[in-house]
Amino acid sequence: MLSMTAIAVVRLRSLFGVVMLFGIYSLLSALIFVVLDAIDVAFTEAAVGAGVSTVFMLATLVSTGREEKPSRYSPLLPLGVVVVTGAALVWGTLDMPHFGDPGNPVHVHVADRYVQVSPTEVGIPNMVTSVLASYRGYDTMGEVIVIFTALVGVLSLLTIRGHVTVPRHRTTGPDSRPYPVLQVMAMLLIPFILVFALYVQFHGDFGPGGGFQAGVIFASAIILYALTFGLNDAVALVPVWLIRVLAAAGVLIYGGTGVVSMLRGANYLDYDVLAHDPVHGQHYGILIIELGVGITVATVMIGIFFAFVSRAEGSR
Amino acid sequence: MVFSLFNYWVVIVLMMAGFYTVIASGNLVKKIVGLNIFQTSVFIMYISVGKVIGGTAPIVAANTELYSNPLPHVLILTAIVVGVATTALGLSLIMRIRQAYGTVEESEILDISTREDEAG
Amino acid sequence: MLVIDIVSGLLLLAGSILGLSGAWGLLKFPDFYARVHAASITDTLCAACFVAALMLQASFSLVAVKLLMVLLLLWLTSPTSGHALVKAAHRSGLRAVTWTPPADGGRS
Amino acid sequence: MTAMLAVATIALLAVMLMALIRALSGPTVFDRILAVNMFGTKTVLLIAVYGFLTGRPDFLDLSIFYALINFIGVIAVLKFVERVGENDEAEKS
Repeated sequence: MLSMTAIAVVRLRSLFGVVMLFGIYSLLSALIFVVLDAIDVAFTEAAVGAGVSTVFMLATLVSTGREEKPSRYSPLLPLGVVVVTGAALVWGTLDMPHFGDPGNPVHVHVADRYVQVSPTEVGIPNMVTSVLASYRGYDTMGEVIVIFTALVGVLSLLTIRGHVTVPRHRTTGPDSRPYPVLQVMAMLLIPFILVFALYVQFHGDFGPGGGFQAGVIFASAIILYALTFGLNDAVALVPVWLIRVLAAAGVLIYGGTGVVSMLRGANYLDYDVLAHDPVHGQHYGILIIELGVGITVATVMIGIFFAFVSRAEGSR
Repeated sequence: MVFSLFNYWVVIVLMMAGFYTVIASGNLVKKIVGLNIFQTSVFIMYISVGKVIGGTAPIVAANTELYSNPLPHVLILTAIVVGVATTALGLSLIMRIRQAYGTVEESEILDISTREDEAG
Repeated sequence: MLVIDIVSGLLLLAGSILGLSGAWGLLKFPDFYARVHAASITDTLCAACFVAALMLQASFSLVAVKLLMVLLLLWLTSPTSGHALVKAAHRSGLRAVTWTPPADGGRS
Repeated sequence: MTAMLAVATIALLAVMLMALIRALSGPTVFDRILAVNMFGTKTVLLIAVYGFLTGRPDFLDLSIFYALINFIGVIAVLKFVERVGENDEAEKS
């Protein structure tokens, strides 16, 4: 782990192909998360960092050009600032708790309760999911709304053009034949990816996974489709209005669950009352809001991807 | 004992690398990459704080007693997804900037806008 | 049990050696197409060795099925991406260097 | 057996290191993509091996997923590199 992190730092010195190296960097940090026992986080980081955000950055590069011009300012001043700040931070860490010590302050407050009680109280083995969806349901709802807002922001900045008019010569010219092998492969893989996304979505209670990861996986299937068959086909498959409606629907499912539990006489997002006994209620609640999260994340990612690519195509 | 603080130093090195990229690079896309690296360093810090030596992933399994702390995992899980959403927003702003100014270099944008101010 | 351990150990060793040789080729070969050659050919067999070794360890369970899925995916995706890569490189006008050994017999 | 798994882990790390060097130095963009691809497949294997090393092989979902993401990533990079190349040529001509 340590050596690999050091390599990740070396990577930063390269000026060209930064984005591609950023993909590697994400994979590396996801590996570090695996080593540090954070399986769910590794899942998300791999999906988001190595998959989706690399694709977004690439799409941006297409429309902005990929050469970086040398800065006119001397790099010495920022370097100095960085070194001084870093030194101050290192000095600060001398008082920090030691790595892996079970007596760390973070481990003595509510975490114990999560670890000890959640398997019986919420009744699902994956503590990350139970903390995410049940104990800290408000936080997660806030995050979902942030993501939804991001989609709104991106869509208001960049419009998705339903039918990109690709110039004729690009589609028929000898240099832009589609990759037949790739298309066959994509056709084989996409159903598998979709099934896998559903598995991750609904198996999230028992193993690593959950709405966030499943949403990204689902989106990545659509992204693969758009990459191999062209944007127009993908937009035909998942129309823009569907993205808008479903993204809002996901947030509504989440919020609606809270309202339902209020109507049944409990606090907002308290799932105990959703079924006859609390553990079942928790199960239903988590399943439903994870579904909401999954729908929102998937549609938001697809929407942002469409917006980026249609902008990139339109800029030519 | 010094070695047991190593994780923080790794985090700091990453953080400073991201910070340096943000302030020293004039290219807006590069700045976003720098921000992402900075962000990742914070993620690693949270997760490494949550690690318990001898513990295992916080999913209940037979014959394991000690688990790592699930709370940082949850915080970072959502933070990553929010991070990509904000990254996407930033990138789309960059695309608009490129459309408005024809460049994504900070210094050139400043030149153009000062020229416009003088002209207008 | 012992035999299984030995066999899977040997498979792991073989996989490691294959992977290392592929990486060595990736580093040392003179041009892009040679590197693709080194990397993608070793990739599949290396993956197969590792997965087979782990499957022997896992016995028959969901884990073994998942390993099989990993293997199938790698077998499907890795050659495909290699193919697409070479095709894209070829299209973009990258040509193999006609590498001729220098007359003095030394490495250039 | 644990020793063999550890040896395999170290070998995989070495392979990843070499791939990383190629990705950092690679003269053409395709070299980098190739290195990234190799890096990805080795990551998949490494996660599988690591799962067995720590005795919790439930996490193979993760490596299945890495294999997928790796593929999608490489395809995406290829597509966009082609487009950027076209743009560059268009600007030149």
